[in-house]
Amino acid sequence: MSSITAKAPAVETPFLRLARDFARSRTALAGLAALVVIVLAALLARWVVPQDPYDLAQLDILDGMMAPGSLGGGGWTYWLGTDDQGRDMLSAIVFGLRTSLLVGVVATLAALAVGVAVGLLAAYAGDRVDGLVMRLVDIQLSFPAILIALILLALLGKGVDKVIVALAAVQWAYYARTIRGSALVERRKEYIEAAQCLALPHRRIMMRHLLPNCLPPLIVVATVQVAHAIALEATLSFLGVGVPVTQPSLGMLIASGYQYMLSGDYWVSLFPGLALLVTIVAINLVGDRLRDVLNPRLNH
Amino acid sequence: ATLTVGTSAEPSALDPHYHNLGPNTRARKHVFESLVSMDAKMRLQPELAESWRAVDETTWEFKLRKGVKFHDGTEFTAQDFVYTVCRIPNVANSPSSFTVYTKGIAGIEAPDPHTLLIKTGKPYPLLPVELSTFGIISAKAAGGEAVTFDKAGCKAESWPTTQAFNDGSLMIGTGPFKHKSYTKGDRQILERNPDYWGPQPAWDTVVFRPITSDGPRVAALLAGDVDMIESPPVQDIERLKSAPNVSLAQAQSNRVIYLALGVQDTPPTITGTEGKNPLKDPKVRKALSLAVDRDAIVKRIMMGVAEPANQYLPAGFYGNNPEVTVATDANKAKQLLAEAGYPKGFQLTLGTPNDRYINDDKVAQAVAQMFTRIGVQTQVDATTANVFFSKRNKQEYSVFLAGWGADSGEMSSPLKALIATPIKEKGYGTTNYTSYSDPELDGMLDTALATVDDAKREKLLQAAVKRAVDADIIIPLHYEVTVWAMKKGLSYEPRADQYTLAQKVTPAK
Amino acid sequence: MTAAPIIELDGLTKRFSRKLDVVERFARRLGAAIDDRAVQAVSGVDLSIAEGEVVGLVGESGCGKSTLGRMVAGILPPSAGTLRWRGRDLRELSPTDRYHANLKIQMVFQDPMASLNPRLRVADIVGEAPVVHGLVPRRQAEDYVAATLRQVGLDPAYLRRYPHQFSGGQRQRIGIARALAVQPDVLVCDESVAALDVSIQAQIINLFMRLREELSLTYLFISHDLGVVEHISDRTAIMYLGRIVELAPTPELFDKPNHPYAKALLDEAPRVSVEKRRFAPIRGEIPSPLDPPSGCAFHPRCPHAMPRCSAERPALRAIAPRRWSACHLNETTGP
Amino acid sequence: MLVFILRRLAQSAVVVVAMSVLVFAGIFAIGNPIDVLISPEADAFERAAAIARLGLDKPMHEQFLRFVDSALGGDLGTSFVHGVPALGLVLQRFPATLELALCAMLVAVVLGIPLGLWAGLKPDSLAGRVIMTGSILGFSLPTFWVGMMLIMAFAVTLGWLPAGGRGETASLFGVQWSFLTADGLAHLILPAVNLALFKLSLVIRLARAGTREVALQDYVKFARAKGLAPARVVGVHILKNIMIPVVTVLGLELGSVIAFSVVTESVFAWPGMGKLLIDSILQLDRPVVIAYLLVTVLLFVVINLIVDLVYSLLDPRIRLGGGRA
Amino acid sequence: MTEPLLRVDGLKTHFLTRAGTVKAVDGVSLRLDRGEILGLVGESGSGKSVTGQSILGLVDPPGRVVGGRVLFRGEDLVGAGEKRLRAIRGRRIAMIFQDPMMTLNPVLSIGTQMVEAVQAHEKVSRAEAWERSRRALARVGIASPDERLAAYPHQFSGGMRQRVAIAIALLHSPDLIIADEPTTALDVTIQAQILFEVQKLCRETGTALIWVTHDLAVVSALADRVAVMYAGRVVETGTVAEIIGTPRHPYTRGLLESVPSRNRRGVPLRSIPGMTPSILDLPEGCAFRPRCDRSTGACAVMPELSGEREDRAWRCWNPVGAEARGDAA
Ligand SMILES: Nc1ncnc2c1ncn2[C@@H]1O[C@H](COP(=O)(O)OP(=O)(O)OP(=O)(O)O)[C@@H](O)[C@H]1O
Ligand SMILES: Nc1ncnc2c1ncn2[C@@H]1O[C@H](COP(=O)(O)OP(=O)(O)OP(=O)(O)O)[C@@H](O)[C@H]1O
Ligand SMILES: [Mg+2]
Ligand SMILES: [Mg+2]
Repeated sequence: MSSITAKAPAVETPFLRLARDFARSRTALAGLAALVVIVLAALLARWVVPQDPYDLAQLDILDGMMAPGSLGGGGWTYWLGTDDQGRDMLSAIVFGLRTSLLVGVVATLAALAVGVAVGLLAAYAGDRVDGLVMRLVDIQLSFPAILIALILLALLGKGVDKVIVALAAVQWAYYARTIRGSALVERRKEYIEAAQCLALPHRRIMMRHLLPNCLPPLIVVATVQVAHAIALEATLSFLGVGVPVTQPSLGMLIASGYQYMLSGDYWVSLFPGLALLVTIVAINLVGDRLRDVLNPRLNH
Repeated sequence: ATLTVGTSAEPSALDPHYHNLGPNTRARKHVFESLVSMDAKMRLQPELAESWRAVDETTWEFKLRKGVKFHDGTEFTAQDFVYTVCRIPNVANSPSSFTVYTKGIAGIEAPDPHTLLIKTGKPYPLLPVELSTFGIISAKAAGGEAVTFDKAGCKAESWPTTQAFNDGSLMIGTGPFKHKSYTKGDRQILERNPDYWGPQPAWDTVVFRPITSDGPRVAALLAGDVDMIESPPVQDIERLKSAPNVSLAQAQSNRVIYLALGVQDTPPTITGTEGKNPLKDPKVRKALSLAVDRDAIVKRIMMGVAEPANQYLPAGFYGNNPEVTVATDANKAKQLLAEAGYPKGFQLTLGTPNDRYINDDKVAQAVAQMFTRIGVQTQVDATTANVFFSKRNKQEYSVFLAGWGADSGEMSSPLKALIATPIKEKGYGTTNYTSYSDPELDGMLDTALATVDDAKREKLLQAAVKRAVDADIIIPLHYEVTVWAMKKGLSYEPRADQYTLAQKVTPAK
Repeated sequence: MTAAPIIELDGLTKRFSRKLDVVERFARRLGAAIDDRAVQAVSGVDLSIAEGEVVGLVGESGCGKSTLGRMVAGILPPSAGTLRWRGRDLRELSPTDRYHANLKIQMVFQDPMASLNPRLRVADIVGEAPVVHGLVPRRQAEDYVAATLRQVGLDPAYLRRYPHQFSGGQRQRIGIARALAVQPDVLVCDESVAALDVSIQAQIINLFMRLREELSLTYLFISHDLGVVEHISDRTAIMYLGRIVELAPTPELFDKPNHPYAKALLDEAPRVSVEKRRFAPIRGEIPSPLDPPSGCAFHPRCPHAMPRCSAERPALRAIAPRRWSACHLNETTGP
Repeated sequence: MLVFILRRLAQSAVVVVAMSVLVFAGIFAIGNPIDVLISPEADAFERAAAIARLGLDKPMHEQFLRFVDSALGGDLGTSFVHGVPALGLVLQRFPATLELALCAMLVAVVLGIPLGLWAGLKPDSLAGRVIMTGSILGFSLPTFWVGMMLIMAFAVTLGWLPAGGRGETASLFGVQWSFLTADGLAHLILPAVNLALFKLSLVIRLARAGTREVALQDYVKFARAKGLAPARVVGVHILKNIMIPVVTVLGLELGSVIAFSVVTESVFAWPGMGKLLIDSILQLDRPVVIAYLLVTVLLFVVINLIVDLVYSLLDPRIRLGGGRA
Repeated sequence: MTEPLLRVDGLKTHFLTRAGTVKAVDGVSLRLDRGEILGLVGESGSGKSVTGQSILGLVDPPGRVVGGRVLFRGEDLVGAGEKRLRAIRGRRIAMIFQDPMMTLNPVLSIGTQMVEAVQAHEKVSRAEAWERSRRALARVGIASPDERLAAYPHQFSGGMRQRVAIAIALLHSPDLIIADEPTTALDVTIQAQILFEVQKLCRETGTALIWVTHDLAVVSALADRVAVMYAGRVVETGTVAEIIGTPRHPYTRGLLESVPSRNRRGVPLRSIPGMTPSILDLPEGCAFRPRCDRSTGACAVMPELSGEREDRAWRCWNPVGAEARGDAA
């Protein structure tokens, strides 16, 4: 009985298993592929598009409002047309994507970091700390994000950094609550008791045992929240608070192109809109699939 | 017949004295009239006063129209004017009252119910113009038959509240329309005043609907929800022109869009100059003015619906100086910069509102492009008007873009407000946030504003505007053009003061 | 008994209560029926365990077995009472000593899946604590873990695997290896075989017995399965609603239970036998610890209940050498 | 329940206090409302007079104390811009927003639950996949962009529906409502759909997730083992269980619908509270912003109480549980 | 021999999962006479529950009955339409599940859940259905049934809930009750109460019972006959006395020997080595082969179920006691 014979299945890390499960959905794979392309394009923006739309010296209003496919003064073709400032829409979209993604990702990460720290602490410390923190979270959550963001941004002024701060400020509570929820569940599991019984330091239990087991659902939430943050930034830019006009995000591009919708110069708003749409859908597809893959209840 | 108008902004209140603001005045002009009014070209016209003249340097005599009835049937008399002037400083919570226009009045006498003798403290040529800004309310309806004018403040038991106008109870004027109903944020409904003294308007009912977003406003017209709209966005004008059942009316407005260059000792938004303010150097200012291609802006950003400006009021307005010109020459600009010791330029942040003037932030971006091209790397700080005006008023911009509409329709208005040295007592420099001061120019204004003779005054103003433009402190960009779009079959004489007046809208002959 | 017992519990009590927050206190002022809802999970348990002994703890769901086990293992602090480790009150020990004492008592859990961190490899699950506590240098951790795994009958080749790649029985072995890795003297086994199939259960029970021999371990063996307890333990304690109602050497207890509850429990447990039998259940339900009956907690269900039983709680008394029981009947019939 | 109400009230009080401080400080920091409000022709005297009239010359803490003082007396101040009591201004706009939000919710629930049930019962069917993909789309589209597209499509290109505004209203309980007239209803459709889209996706997802989970429960199998018809199993046993999370989330979301109506109202020129808020923020009309916040917070409290009542109707475990933590 | 009440013939239920086809039930045959109690025992995952659910066509996708017959009073339920099955479920064959916390819908009152069960099969008024429910509750020993009917499941203890489930099963006096480990989650004393009620009811009503469990002790005390399952197949069947007294399959014997109370105190238990195989990759031939101490080359071929009688059979090439016939193991 001391030797237990069983065919040893190939060592399979949870990550590999996840990847395999993930790949089973073709839509999700398509989403992932789109996302990779988008992220790469955004990262390599300077090299993939002809113009730096944030550099005013490269713009010429005489090239403004050209229809897609027009030949511009710079000698290259504006495949997606130009806006009123003579920005090549393709370049503007890629750079706008970069700004939007940056805002979405950084804001989400910041909110995640704060939320995780607070939520984990609340769950692990319990009692008073928990009560206090959670009341705070409740209060924050009982107020719609867009209003708080609106007021905060009106306060903070314009700028990518400020948008990030505002979005992080409205999102952290959400993570705090989510992670507290799962941490409370996990904390009751026996492996945490086992760790306590082994007299492991609290910090270690929190970081090495509790956190990794609470994180997966949060990662799903976070991916979806990135999409949300991007949409929210777009909305805020649309409402006139948000990023600076000379460094337009996708939302800003849509908003400034909005006025050309009716006049038939559709490209100024439509293409950024489609780019935003594809980005958000891709993120959501990936997030959705992750949710399914990570949900143990539906897994077997 | 009913006329439905989609307006671009809503009055903040129906009280004619509550808020000195375009939409409020537009709403007021349908129900309440003033002694004097302006026509579409902003020339003075008799309204409740049939005629007026300056008796001496400081006394004006107004002959009032006889037989004019308020909507409640009482007759209009001099007392109504007295009461109105008395009430104006006594509007509770008014964020911006009309006292600017009444405080020149030192005394009022009414030798008979249809004659007014108005005294001013000093010579005051603009008095008739200023009397055109506010509407006259019924003293009787407000219980003010006994109120008498007192420079230090009139006495009355109580003054009508703004609420009383909003709920319609005091909406009793002499105008061509009677107020019928008002739902804030949604619509104001007016009815023809059958007893109106002047020509009867063509409409039995007029509905004003605020549709503040540009797109929906145009869409509402195209969809036939409204018959007429104010200020369709410039980019839609081509489309509207080609629409089969829409006609347009457009006129140059009294509003100039300008760049203001600050000459503070330490420039708030200029870097790369070791703390010095390059704008103190007239050459640099000239260079910036030369850098701006006004035609390009008008053509590309304003879609041709604007006119390049070379001074602060377009030709045809009182005080416009045909000899003043501005030029565009990027090479010259670069050369001037080099001469001034900035061959590599410097960095500059240009402040602009993004929701105040037509395409304001886009114009600013275009200007930034042009500045950048001569070597002055320019960032644009576009914010909502609330933030922008607060920052600007604290002089937090070295260069900003703004606009000025001369309500009086004459050149003294922009000169006095934008470039004259701020002097509280004279009301000079109220909007001068550049720290610029030119005592000689102030002197020229002083003289002009004390000259009651119109022809003489115009000459003086023309000289002053030349001096002002040449200083390149307030660089004119373009004059906005006001556009109305309406169903085919309607016609409207476009107005320089931008008001949409239903009584002037007529079904085409 | 000769040497000082390795563990001694003296009036050990655990109460779970939730403090009311401001709002709730205010609401109570307003007359809302809100109580603090204290659960007395374990009340005044006295028990001593000798070195090398296996004490079984039996009782029905919710009677406080796990809570008691957790207090012994140092996971839960007691609300009252003392816990002595080799004769010394744990609270009086210096922090380092206390921490060493805590390490010496380890626990093996019920759910083989939930008790293993799903995101750690076996090597880390078993090796983490010894390395953190400096029992083995990090570099030798792998060998140490391999040796421990071998001890519990697992192939060290599994070192790099994750818990989900094991069967239930193997997972339980990993759990045991984790406990053994810090070289404990006492194992608290809380339903450690309850989740396993009969055939696997037997393997694990054998493993426990072998380890006891090899490592001279002491066990507090918690189970609701009477057969298992009977098989493995030297002495057995029967708990009902937070209290020990009977404590005796296992053979004697199973032969001739004294407390009526112990009797009912032993009678009603089905045994594998060839005959069909008729069940004749004790009436009533297990009361809630939120709202325990007065006096003897068993009196509402006891066939021998007397008026006294509902008024006065019987104390746990010696009724024979090494036998204790908490029942008023013992007094009327004499010791 | 009492505890719950008290806790909500306490929380809301904190929200109101915190938000008013924030708004006070915020608007103080953004700028002086007078800079926006005053006529450009006004001179320095008139400026000073206006500032004094609005009480803006006092230091911030003093303004705040004055506000608190009168707020406790029920007066939230007078709008800087409109010169009328701020609360009245907000309340007057309230029905329009409420109408819009409720319509949107209705659309979301009426369409979302059946679709979600379907997708949950047949997760692998084509319809199920289409519904889910559709819901991701609905989830992803930014509200304002959808609004624009709706206007483009249905108002401008097709000309079926009006582009904006509230249309004709009729009075009920002394309040003007759009849904009572055909014209009003036509005006209501596009904004309501616009606002509903996101919630619709949310409801679909909630309902689907709930259904998938509930369908696996033993009690569903037990219900089938009793010989119940599928209609009863789905319509009673599953539906009632999934309604619990749906109702909870929808309750919370009604708040966000009202908040998001800010966007929809801007796009569709819908004269509701949201538009008023945006305008007021833009004009630094502090009393109105605060009154808006107060009204919304109160509204949230009421909604939450209602949700809780519904909740306890749906879930007996809550009903008798006394105070809920 | 008369036609039995239920006859399961070569039943196969497979789950088509991502990882492959799970042959959860792979050729199970059972028979059950009226009034008889059959214990179905086996380790976790051996297919007991799936067998029970397959009889009533209650297997959820991705599971599907892929072969065999379920003859209930001569009618094959495998081919029967959903409508026909619905008429049988709850009325002729009732089912009770393992977890009493989960079998009752938490948001519906007990009364609702009982009344709907009555009305699903009979057109009776609500009042009458209510009355029937009251009587059913009384029969399983629940006092003040009116109050109880208005209550919700969370207001009941586990044992009470299980009794409610039994009462629901009794509503239509079914011919057969399939009870899937109904006492596993309960405490000893509560389990005894349930077993007591069930025994009494079967005696009184003559309802046949399939009692699914992994607890040999319960089966031995309750059942008439036992079927032992291993990896989706019945490996041995017989009367309780035969199974407990003279097990023929090595697995059955191993199970019995692993039970602690049948061993001497403190002596190592005789245990079955190895672990329960994954149903996804079973060895060729006899699934028990790798753990069996009696396996021979012959075991590479799946043995048939054979024995003395139809209801005393085993699936083994080298049955226990084959060397010395008649000798009890
Ligand atoms: N953290 C806790 N908070 C509140 N009550 C608790 C807590 N832990 C346990 N209890 C309560 O204490 C009582 C005893 O619980 P315990 O887990 O010790 O019982 P047990 O005998 O181990 O039961 P089981 O056999 O079900 O494992 C139970 O009523 C339980 O509800
Ligand atoms: N929905 C499903 N999908 C895939 N496999 C399943 C499903 N349901 C059951 N199985 C598999 O079928 C096999 C038999 O399961 P079943 O539930 O019948 O076992 P059991 O004997 O009742 O076990 P237990 O004693 O744990 O209840 C198991 O291997 C299980 O993994
Ligand atoms: Mg326990
Ligand atoms: Mg089962």
